[in-house]
Formats: sequence, C-alpha cells, structure tokens
Amino acid sequence: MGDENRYVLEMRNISKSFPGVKALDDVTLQVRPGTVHALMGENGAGKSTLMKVLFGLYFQDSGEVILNGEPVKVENPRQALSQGISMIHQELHPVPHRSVMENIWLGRYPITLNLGPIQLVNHKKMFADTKALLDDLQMDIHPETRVRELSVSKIQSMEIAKAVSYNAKIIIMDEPTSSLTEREVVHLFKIINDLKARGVAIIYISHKIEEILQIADEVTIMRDGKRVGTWASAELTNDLIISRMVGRELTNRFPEKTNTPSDVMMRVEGLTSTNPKSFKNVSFELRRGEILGIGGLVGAQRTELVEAIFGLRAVASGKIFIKDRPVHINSPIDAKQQGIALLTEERRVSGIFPVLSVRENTVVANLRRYRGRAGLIDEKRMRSDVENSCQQLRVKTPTIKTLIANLSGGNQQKVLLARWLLTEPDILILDEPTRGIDVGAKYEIYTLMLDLAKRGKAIIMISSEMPELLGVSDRILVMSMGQVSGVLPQQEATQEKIMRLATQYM
Amino acid sequence: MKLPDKAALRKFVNDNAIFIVLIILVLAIAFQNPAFLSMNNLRNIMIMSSTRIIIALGVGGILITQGTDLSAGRMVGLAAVISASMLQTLDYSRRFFPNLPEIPLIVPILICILTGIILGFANGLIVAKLNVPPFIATLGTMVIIYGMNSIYFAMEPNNSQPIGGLRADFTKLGTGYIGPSGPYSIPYIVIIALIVAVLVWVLLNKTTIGKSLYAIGGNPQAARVSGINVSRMLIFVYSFAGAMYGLAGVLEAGRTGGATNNYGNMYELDAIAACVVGGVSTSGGIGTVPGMLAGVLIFGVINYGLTFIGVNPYWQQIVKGLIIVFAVAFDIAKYYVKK
Amino acid sequence: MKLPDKAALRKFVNDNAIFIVLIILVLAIAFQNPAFLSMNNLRNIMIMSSTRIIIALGVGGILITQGTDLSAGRMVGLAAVISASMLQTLDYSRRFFPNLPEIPLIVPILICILTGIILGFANGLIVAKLNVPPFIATLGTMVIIYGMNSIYFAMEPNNSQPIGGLRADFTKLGTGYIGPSGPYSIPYIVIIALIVAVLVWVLLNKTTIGKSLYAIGGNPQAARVSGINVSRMLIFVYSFAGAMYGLAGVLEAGRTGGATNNYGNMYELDAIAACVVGGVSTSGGIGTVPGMLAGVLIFGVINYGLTFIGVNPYWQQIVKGLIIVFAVAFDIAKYYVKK
Amino acid sequence: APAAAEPAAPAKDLVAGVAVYKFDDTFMTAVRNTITAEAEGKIKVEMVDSQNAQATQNDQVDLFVSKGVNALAINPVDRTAASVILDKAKAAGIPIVFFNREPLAEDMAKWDKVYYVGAIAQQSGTMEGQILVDYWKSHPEADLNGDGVMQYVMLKGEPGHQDAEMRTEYSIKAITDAGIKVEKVAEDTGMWDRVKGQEKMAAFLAANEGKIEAVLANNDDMALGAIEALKAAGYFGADKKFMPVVGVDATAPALAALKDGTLLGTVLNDAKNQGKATLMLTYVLAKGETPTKENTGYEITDGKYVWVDYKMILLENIADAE
Ligand SMILES: Nc1ncnc2c1ncn2[C@@H]1O[C@H](COP(=O)(O)OP(=O)(O)OP(=O)(O)O)[C@@H](O)[C@H]1O
Ligand SMILES: Nc1ncnc2c1ncn2[C@@H]1O[C@H](COP(=O)(O)OP(=O)(O)OP(=O)(O)O)[C@@H](O)[C@H]1O
Ligand SMILES: OC[C@H]1O[C@@H](O)[C@H](O)[C@@H](O)[C@H]1O
Ligand SMILES: [Mg+2]
Ligand SMILES: [Mg+2]
Repeated sequence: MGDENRYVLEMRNISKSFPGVKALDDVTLQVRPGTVHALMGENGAGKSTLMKVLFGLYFQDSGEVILNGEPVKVENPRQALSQGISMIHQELHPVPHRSVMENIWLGRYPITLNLGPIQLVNHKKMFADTKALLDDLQMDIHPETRVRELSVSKIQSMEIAKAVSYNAKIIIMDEPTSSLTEREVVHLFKIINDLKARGVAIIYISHKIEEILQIADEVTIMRDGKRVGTWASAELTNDLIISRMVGRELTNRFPEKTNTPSDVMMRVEGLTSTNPKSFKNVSFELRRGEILGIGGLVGAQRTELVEAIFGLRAVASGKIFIKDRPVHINSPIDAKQQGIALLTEERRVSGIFPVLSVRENTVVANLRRYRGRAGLIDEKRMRSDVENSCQQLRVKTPTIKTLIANLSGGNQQKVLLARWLLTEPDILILDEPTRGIDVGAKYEIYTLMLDLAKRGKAIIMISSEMPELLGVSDRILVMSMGQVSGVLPQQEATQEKIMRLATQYM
Repeated sequence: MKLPDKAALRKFVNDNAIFIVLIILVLAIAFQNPAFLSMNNLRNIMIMSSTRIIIALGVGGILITQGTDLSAGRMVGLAAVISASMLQTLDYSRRFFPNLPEIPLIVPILICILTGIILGFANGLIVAKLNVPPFIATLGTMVIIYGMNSIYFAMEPNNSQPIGGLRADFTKLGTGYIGPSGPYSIPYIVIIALIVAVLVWVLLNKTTIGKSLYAIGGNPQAARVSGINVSRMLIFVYSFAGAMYGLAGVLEAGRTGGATNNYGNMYELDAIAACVVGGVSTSGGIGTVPGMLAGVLIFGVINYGLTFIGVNPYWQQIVKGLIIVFAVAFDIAKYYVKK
Repeated sequence: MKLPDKAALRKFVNDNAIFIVLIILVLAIAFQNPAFLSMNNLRNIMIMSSTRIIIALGVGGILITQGTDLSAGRMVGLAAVISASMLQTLDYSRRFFPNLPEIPLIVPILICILTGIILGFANGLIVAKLNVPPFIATLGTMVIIYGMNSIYFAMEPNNSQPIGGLRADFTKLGTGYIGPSGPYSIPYIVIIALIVAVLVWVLLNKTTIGKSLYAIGGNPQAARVSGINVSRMLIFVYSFAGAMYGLAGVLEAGRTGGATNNYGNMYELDAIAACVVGGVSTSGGIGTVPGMLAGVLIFGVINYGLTFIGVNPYWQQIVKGLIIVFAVAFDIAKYYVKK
Repeated sequence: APAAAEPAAPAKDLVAGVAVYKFDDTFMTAVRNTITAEAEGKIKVEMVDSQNAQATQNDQVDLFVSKGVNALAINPVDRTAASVILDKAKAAGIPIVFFNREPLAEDMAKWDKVYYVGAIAQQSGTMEGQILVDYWKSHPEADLNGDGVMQYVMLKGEPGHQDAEMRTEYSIKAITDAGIKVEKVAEDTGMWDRVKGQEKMAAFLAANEGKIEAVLANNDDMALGAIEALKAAGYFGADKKFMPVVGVDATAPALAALKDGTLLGTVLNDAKNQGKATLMLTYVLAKGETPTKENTGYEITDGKYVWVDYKMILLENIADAE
C-alpha cells in the first residue's frame, strides 16, 4: 500500500513489555478515516495496552506512531487530545463529587475572562454546551447532577458524550458498551455512524462479536500481544473471528444445559427498598440447581435488589427464606453465613483490591478457610487453591504475586469470580458476570455455572446481554422500574417478550 | 403533607450541619454566661481567627488535592521573623539590622509573601515531580524551614534574641481598625482575612484552576486522562498556600509586636483540623470556603468560649476534644445512611 | 547477556531501596567520622530506636487501614506518668502516692497496657462506628488524653512536678541488659522491641487479621462486600496500637528514670514519618514491618549520627529534612518509571 | 470546696487575669501553683495556658480585657511582645504585672501601672558556672587530661529561649572570668527535654570518649537525662567514675539526684517568691493601690521591679530548696 495518507493513523511494529509480560509484540495497526476499526482479542491480548500507548498513557519500547502521515511522539494524554485523539477508557474515570458538566469539560472549561493564568469559567456556556451535547446525543442526563449519583450505565454514557465532545479525528472506544443495555447500544451505534459520516475514525474494542459484525468496517485481531491480522468485517463471520482470536475452533457459544432445578433454595417475598425510587414488592423463588436470569433495562434496580439481598442496602419490608427458614441479612457477613455470594457489578469500586496481589484478591472473601495450626495462615493450601482457580478460569497473569491492577480488565473479572467460587456458596449471585470477558472465557464461565447448578447450587445472574440471558438461564425474571414485571421459562423466552416486560412499568 | 417537610428539614440540617454545630456551641456557652453574647467577644474571636483563617484557606486548597502541608506553621514563623527583622524602629536598642534605614511597610510584606511562594513552590515540586507523598515532603520542608529560620534568627547581632521594637505602622496593621474605637470598630486583619476568603472562594469556584484542583482531588487519574496538567496545578496550589502563610506570618508578627523562631509552631495542625471539621475531606475532592471558615470559627469559639466561662485549662482540653469529635460525627452522619 | 543482569540489579535496588538508603546514610556519616562504625554506637541507636519502633509498629498497622493516629504520643505520655507514679522508691521524698506500698513491677505495666487498649478501643469506635475521619477522631482523643494526663499529673501532692525516684527494678527494665556490660551487651528494651516486631510481623503476614487489615486499606468498600467485619478489624487495630503505646510509655519512663505529662509529645509525628519513610503508603494497603523498622532506624541514624559528628543543631534540621525528602523520593521512584 | 470559697467572700468581686506562657513547664508550674495558693481568700485568679504561642496569649489578654478583670499578671511567651500587651492593658486602664520573662526597659517605661517580677536571667547562668568553678578548683583530678583546660559539653534549652541563651552564655562567662580556660567539646539543643538530653549526651559520650570533663545543662530535666546517659556509659557506678553535671531549677528529681551524688549542683529558680510577689503585686494593683514594700512584702526597685534572686544549690544547702 503505497499512499500513506489513506491512513489517518498507523501504529508500526509497536512492542511493549511489563515485568513478566510482553504485552505487545511487534503490533501494527492501520486505521482509515471515516471508518470503524474494531480491535479484538482475548482478555490480555494487548488491546487496551496498544490504545494506552496511542493515548500517551504508556510509552512503547519500540515501534512508531504515525498520524496523518506524520510520525508523532505522544508523551501524555494532553498531547494525545491536542493531536485530535480522544478515548473512552475501559476503566471509567469519573470525578464522583463533581457535576456531569464539569466532568465533561474537565481540563477545557469555557472561559469568560482570561487573565493569563487565572481564567474565569463561563458556567452559563458550560451548561448550555453540555445540554446541547447531551440532547444532541439524546442522553437524558442533567448537566448539574453529581456523577456519584449516576448509575454505571449513565456514567458510561457520559464518558461517551465526553469523548465525542472533543471533536477528535480519532476516537478510541475501549469496551464502550460493557455497561450499556441493548437500547443504549443501539443508540451508541447511531452516534458512531454520525461520527463516521463526519470522517471521524473510530477504534472500537469489544468482546461482543455481534456488535463488531454490525458496526465495524475493518477488524484487527490480536492474540498474546501479537497481531493475527486485519480483515474487512464483510469477510468475517462469528466463527471465523472466534477461531482467529482463540486460535482454535469454538463451535457453540453456550454449553449444553444439563442441570435440573429441584426444590426451592431461596424464597423472596415482597422485598421493598427503603429508597422509594428503588425496588418494590419483589417476590420470586430460586431453586437448587437452577440458574435464574434477571433481565431489564439499566435503572431497573436489579443491582439494588441483589445488593439488598446481600445485606448491602436497606430493606423497608419483605422477607427472605432460605431452605424455608426465614433469614435476616443485615450485612455481607450474614449473607456469607447463609451461603450467599455476590459478584458485584462495579469491579473497580467494590471488587478489586488494586494494591494487592492476585493471590490476596482471590482468597480475601474466604480467609477463615486458611486458618491453620495456631491460627496461622496455611500458606501451602492458599497457594494451591489460588493456582487451581487461576488455571480453572485461565487467568492470564505472570505470577499469582502480580498486582491485580496490572492484569487486563477481563482477567481482573476472572479473579473476582474465582474469589467467590472459593467460598463454595449455595447461592451464587452474579451481577453482569461476563462483563468485559472474552468469548472463550465466557464459555468457560457458563460451563462453570452449569457445573455448580448440577452440583445443586442455585445461581442468580443479572445480565444486560439478551443472548446470555436466553442461553444459560432456566428462568428469566424481568424487572421494570424496580418491580418484577414477569418471569419467563427459558423455552418461552424471546428477546421481544423480555423487552416488552422490561418496559412494562415505564 | 408532613413527609416532604421532614425530608426538607433533614436535607437542610445535612447541608448545614457544621454551621448548626457552630450556632449550638455559641448558644451553649452563652447559656453558661450570657455576657458571652457581646459584640466585643465576637470581635475578639474574629481577631484571633483571622490569621488562622488565612492559613486554613491556604492548606485547604492543598487538602482538596489529596495533599497536606505540615510546613505551614514553620513558614508562618519564618515570615514573622523576616518581617519583624526589617520593621524595627530606628531608635530600638537591639535592632536586627542595625544600619537598615526605614523601608516602606510594603517591601517586607512582599518579601515574606514571595518567600512563602518560593518555599511553597519547592513543596509543590517535591510532591509533583519527585512524587514524594505530601505528608513526607512537607514534613521534610517543615524541619528545613525551621532550621533556616533558626539560623537567620541566630545571626549577629541578634543571636537568637526575640525580635521586638516593631514600628508603629507595622503593629497598627495587626492591631489597628477602622471606625470609632470600641466593639463596633472593624480590625484591619479581620478585613484582610475576609478579602482573602472571598478571593479563595472565587479561585476555587469560578476559575479553571479551582475546578481542576477539585478534579485532581476527586480522581487524579481522571484529571490526567482529561489532559489537565496535574503537576502544574499541584505546584500552583502549594505555592499559593505559601503566599498565604507568608501573609499570615507578617500579620502574626504585627499583631503580637514581636517574633521568635518558634512562632507558628504547629499551626498547621490547627489549620488542617479546622478544615476537616469544616467538611474538607481528608481523601480529597471535597471542601468549601464557608466550611473552612466555619471550622476555624468553631475552634475559635471553643478556645475563647471555654476560657471565657472559666473552664480549667486541662478540662478545656477534654471538652474541646469531645466537641471536635462529636461535631464531626454529627456532620459526617449524612454520608452514612445505608441507601 | 547484560540486560537481564541490569534488570535484576534494578529490581534488587527497587525492592530494597530503603535499606540501601539506610546503608548509604551510615557510610556517609562514617566517612565524616570513622569512629561512627562502632558496636557502641549501633547499640546506642538501637536503644533510642526501641521505644520508637514499638510506637511505629502500632501506628503502622493503623496506617495500613487508611487510618492515622495522632493520639499515639499522648498515650505514651499517659502511660509514662501512670507507671512512674506507681513505681517510686518508698523512701523518695516527693512520692506521687505517699502511702502506696511496693507493688510488683508487672502490675503497673499491665495497667498501662490496658489503659492503652481502652483508649485505642475508643479511637476505634469513633472511627468505625461514628465514621469520624481518623485524623480528626485521634486529634480529638489526643487533646482529651493530654487533658486527662495533666489532671492526673496535677493531683496532690504531686501537683505537676516531674515524677522521679523510680525503683531500680523499673529503671533496670529501661537501662538493663543481658551479657557482660559493654558494647556487646544486649539491652532489654532492644530485645522487647524486636520481640514486638516479630509478633507484629506474624500478625500482619500470617494471620487472617493481617490479611483483612491490608484488604481494608486496599479498598474498604470491597472489603465490606467480601464479608470482612471492617468495624471489628478497625477497632482491633486501634486497640492493638494502644497496647503498643502503653508499653512504649512504660519503657520510656523506665529508661529515662522519670516522667512528666509532656512525655511523648509529638511522638506520633516521628512514628508516622518513620513508617512512611519505610514505605508504608499514606493511602493505605501497603506497608511491611521491615520497612517500618528501616524507617525508624533511618531517623535514629540521622538524629544520632548528625549529633555524633557534631553538626550544628540548626544545620541538623536542614540536613535531616533533605535526607528525608530525598530518601523517600529515591524509594518512591520505582512506582513512577514512565510506563 | 464551699468552705474554701468562704474566706474569698469579702473580695469576691476582685478578679485577676493570669497568663502563663506554657503549663507544661516544670518551673512555671511551681510558680503558678504558688500564685493559686497565695490567692486564696484575696482575689479570684483566672489562669490561662498560652501554650507557648504569643498570638494565643494576646488573644487571652483581649479576653481578659473584655471580661473587665481588675489586674493582669502576664508571663510573656516572647518578652518583646510585652509592648503590644501593655498597650492593650493601658488602653483598658488595667494595671499589669509581667513575670519570669522581662520586658524591654523601653516598654516598661511606657506606663506607670506596669510592673515586673522575676529573676535576673544572667544570674542562673553565672551561678551554674560558679558551681563548676568551685568544683574544678577543689578537685584537680577533674582535669582528666591535665591540660588545665575544662573540656565541657553544653545541653541547651529551646533555641532562642531567653533563659537558654543567657544560661549558655553566662555559665561559660563565669568560668572564664574565674581564669579557667574552657574548650567546648560539643553543644546541642535538648529542648529542655529529659529524653532529648539523654540521647544527645549518649552521642556526645560516644563521639568523645574520655574527652569530656564537665556537663552543663540549661535546666535540670536535661541534666537528669544526661546523668542517665552517663550511668549507661559506666559513670556513677561501682568504680566511682564521676562526671560533674550541673543544671538549673532545683526540681524535686534534681534534688534527689543531688542527694545520691549524681548531680553536682543546680540553681534554685525561686518559684515560691516569684509566685508570691507576682500575686501580691497583682492583688494590690487590683485593689487600686500602689504596690509598696509594706503592702506587698517585697522590695520594689525603680518603682517597677521586684527581683527574686536565684540560689546556688549544693548538697550542703539542699535544705534551702526543699
Ligand atoms: N501496568 C501494567 N503492568 C504490568 N502488566 C500489565 C500492565 N498493563 C497491562 N499489563 C499486561 O499486559 C497484557 C495486556 O493487557 P491489556 O489490558 O492490554 O489486555 P486487553 O487486551 O485489554 O484485555 P481485556 O480484553 O481483558 O481488556 C496483560 O497480560 C496484562 O496483564
Ligand atoms: N441514585 C444512585 N446513586 C448511586 N448509585 C446508583 C444510583 N442509582 C443506581 N446506582 C448504581 O448504578 C448501578 C446500576 O444502577 P441500577 O441498579 O439502577 O441499574 P440496574 O438495574 O442494576 O442495571 P445494571 O445492573 O444492568 O446496571 C448500580 O450499581 C447502582 O448501585
Ligand atoms: O521556658 C521553659 C524553661 O524555663 C526556664 O525558666 C526553666 O528553667 C526551664 O526548666 C524551662 O522550663
Ligand atoms: Mg482492555
Ligand atoms: Mg446494576
């Protein structure tokens, strides 16, 4: 390909290693203006690292970055932004205590009076601009709401709006839909198409193959830090992508359901939150050996519901029975004693311990188990447990002593899953369990859930991914505005029915 | 229609907890001794709070960025000594600079503020560029500055004698007032403190710098990926605080009419405490100027009030400690209702 | 095959930065005065570091949970006064309790440790249950404890005179040693400090409590979700620290042969500084016992060493400050290599 | 307590505002205890702790003024700051007695209702030196290296503190005035603190094995600390290895040390009389009278000053201090 300028961006032979890992090994990426270029690969393949190099967060060991034919050296995000590159980060970075508009215009507030170093912010304009932007993107978020009051999905939407507002030539989207529900995804795609029309190039990272096939023009696939190749998405199919990502065939997305629900494990009756805006009068049954999916739109208060069951949120009224015994759960400690485990939705907020190792992160919910002689920790047992779970879930980490913060997003999620599996719960609640997880690993997780079900465990899975809900659940409970709008047996469930129920009380 | 009212009331209490505490305190003391509610006492409390306010406003900005500044007190002391050493009456027996002619008041003031800025700048560099945790960085400069001050203070012919004989125009700055003498006159230092408060309020709420500081404190990584020049902002906020300490030091010397190298010792602790009592978060990103003022005034009212009603100094400590703890507990409660 | 070696070296330096600093420091001083490298000096430094080590180990655990403890020093002071007041020779002219018979040494020691635990427990409650930020919570108890100590110290007939005439067995505890007298003898307090260090090391690394403390410091919310009893752990760590302070106070009185209500003043600052210099993160979750020990020893070497080579006291401050800042800058550098 | 209140009844309307530079001060504590004791039945004393911060003390004076006390007794944190305090008192017409730290002559001259009670700071230093002079002359063996020069170490109080500077200067002056050559082996600040005194001394000893012939401390707390360090280094033990150590204050523990022969001597900072004189002057002034020898019991020099002498304390006259 002679003519360089056909590419708005070229990353040539980029290599980058971290202690114990070669995250990027001679990777080349060529992006055309006005196209969506998808970047795919298993967890830990190097996608985010490559983008962080481009955005000036990491510095490559070797290789060069070429913008509009010009070699550039991006030293920090400030330079990246000024070069017309903006990014939606896989790990969202909101400033919780400040308003939406301040978050969006962070670092480039509109100014009324400019006295050199001292510049007065033009709040009116900032408000107007934000309003315009959010309206234009049809996001109903109030510019002055404090971000800590937004749901994850809203925060993600805000980050999208922010990235768009830079009027960048290149927008990096690292798993932008991980916290969005179907509807919002559809909406995001509208936005993306408008951007394309304006000649903006979008680098799009996702593990959701349907999305890729739908939105991407070209796809670059990575494996173990190396570039496998780049193809026009027209040439690609689900299976092709998977086999090139995973390096082997992976015929079906969901394992065979061989579990059989039996007697009732948990019964929830009329559970109502103290927060009037949250869940009301929720009742359902959960059986041994059953996987109960919970569907609904964001804001449906699914998270609040399960957080309440787990003792993290206050309940005004309602009862919970486990094995027909009424139980009172006021804290996660109680919940654990009742054999309940909860994989929370917000990995960074309530999941990982960034400064601790993979090992500590894996055993933390289960420390008692390692109290050996004289109350001292049984290191051997701990190590073997951790190593086993890491193998079982194929966690990609140099050693179990590596800081979890140094793992890829998806691998962090696997560690959290391992943490809860180690507690050997009777009732396992998973809030968006496969968020950011690659197809291969998803399959493993589904298999794992089914094994547990087969072993008589009961599982609740909140998911915003329809195929997933339909693929692994025995029954699907749908929530709308905090209330249960219906429960569908798997056989009868369809996307349409779920959608209808999800919007029932709106 | 009760509930909304209740809710509204609760919200009001939450949003103004710290001011309510302040009012309750005043009333409690007035209950012990009604004479407490006099213009004169209010004036005294304002006077004793004014330099502390300036210091608190300086350190407050730093706290907002997840930082801290232990060197504040020693900077105040250095400024006090420098200004005093340059503003002695010509006929004073033990002048620091025997041959120094009478110089305009503003010169030493500017020198002190500049010194503060330079030292604050150093703090900022160490924190932003060497990535030394603020606690240690400023602990280091704290002892360094004290050392420098002591060496200056020990110079011949002064060799470590308290510096006195300050010029009338200088002491006026600290003790003078406008309006007819008496309880209703307004002391200069109070005016200065309030002007500074307004400026800092504008800085924090109306300027790009202020917003960036909150962002850095609220989520440094977010600030970074949004292209904010974090280092520059940090260096700025420490330098700005330095200027505040410099000013406070000058006023402190002016209002006491003297200075030693021990001036300002441990002021940082009071200032930080006042900020935190005033709702500045120890983990950054949160804090308002009115809150900081309230914090300083709460300490002022406690110290002055307990002495006024004649509580034995040792018991004062105990009462003071209890008030601090429960005031903050009351203020903080709002964040901890399980949703 | 150069690269791997280089890398290995860098890794080694990174992992041991603070110990390297310590060694460099010792060598630098020895370079000024070779006599510094004597068993006797090592012994002196160990002696003056031992109580500080105990205090640092107490506060270190708290720092790991994102906490802090400003009341440490005052607790040390209280314990010093209480123990001294109960362990005076019967024939001493101005006894604190004129009619108190000779009681076994262990009794006051236990009383002091218990007092520490109770006060630490209070700190823990305020932090864990009232959600008061540790800085303010312990600032409050700091002044409260000082007040209590002063009131005790002011009791008739002592009324605030230094407590002296301590029993031989008590001072032995602080000044005695095993082995033949001379530089090679091992002082009791050093032994005690090392035993405590080992215990704390085990607690932090080999028990579920230790793991929970690191987890709480690493991400309190995640710790809660993981079913760790955060409140109980916090209350424990503050109480445990209290016990350390109590012990340290007893030893401090024992080794100096006296006590006043001002003992321990500001020790918390040294202890926290030592921990941070030793690599304990001010934002929690990170910190090791060897690191804390190194931190305390660095301060010990600086204070003792600079006096040993006769640096002028004022310059000592400056040098000390510079060393602290650059030692930490050097240690911290590893986290900030441009990625 | 109610019984104690009774005698106070006649003058219950008289109030004195007393500010002490710092409560945590062994010597000043003795002074304030005397003031409180002497006030019984004469005048109500409101005593405050200025916590070693001049600014705090000024605020407390403002408070006293606004409460309308009848007289002020102030122990300045910073002697030069007396001038502003004096202005405040004068403006409010409240007579004022400064004690323990002497304001500058020009400030004392500003008003006729201002008095000073205290010791002559130099004295304490001079006497401290004198003790060593006498010892040195009567114990030739004290000159360990026989060079006729006294190799000494100095433990200073808080740098810049008037007493610290004066005692350091005048103790040595007294020795050299007596014709004895001196050599400073080491000097460092122990901040008036026993622990620091001990640790500094340990370093001195290690750095100057056998070179030290005398130890001067600006106060007893540090002297006692030094003695602990000396003990640890084998002094005052079975082998009778001795080191002359002198301090100032004559605190109880110091006197005990004097008894068991570890402390060579100290200087009595006469708390009783400083306290009593301060209270008497304050009381008389509060009543609106002018202090005289008759109504205060103390000689008033230059119509403003009451000088309370320091006293050299050795084993012989230890009784004078107890
Ligand atoms: N700061 C770091 N320090 C050490 N190793 C790192 C660091 N960042 C990433 N890595 C490693 O580099 C590899 C690539 O990580 P990266 O985040 O790019 O994966 P990814 O393709 O984005 O995966 P995911 O789909 O889970 O987000 C992983 O093995 C990860 O552990
Ligand atoms: N008002 C709020 N303040 C703080 N956090 C909120 C608020 N509303 C929602 N959240 C958080 O945002 C997340 C999602 O919100 P919500 O529960 O309403 O959506 P959801 O129905 O759980 O959908 P999903 O679980 O798919 O995000 C949850 O973690 C919830 O705790
Ligand atoms: O100011 C503090 C000092 O005051 C001195 O007068 C006293 O002798 C010292 O012991 C110390 O207390
Ligand atoms: Mg990624
Ligand atoms: Mg949710």
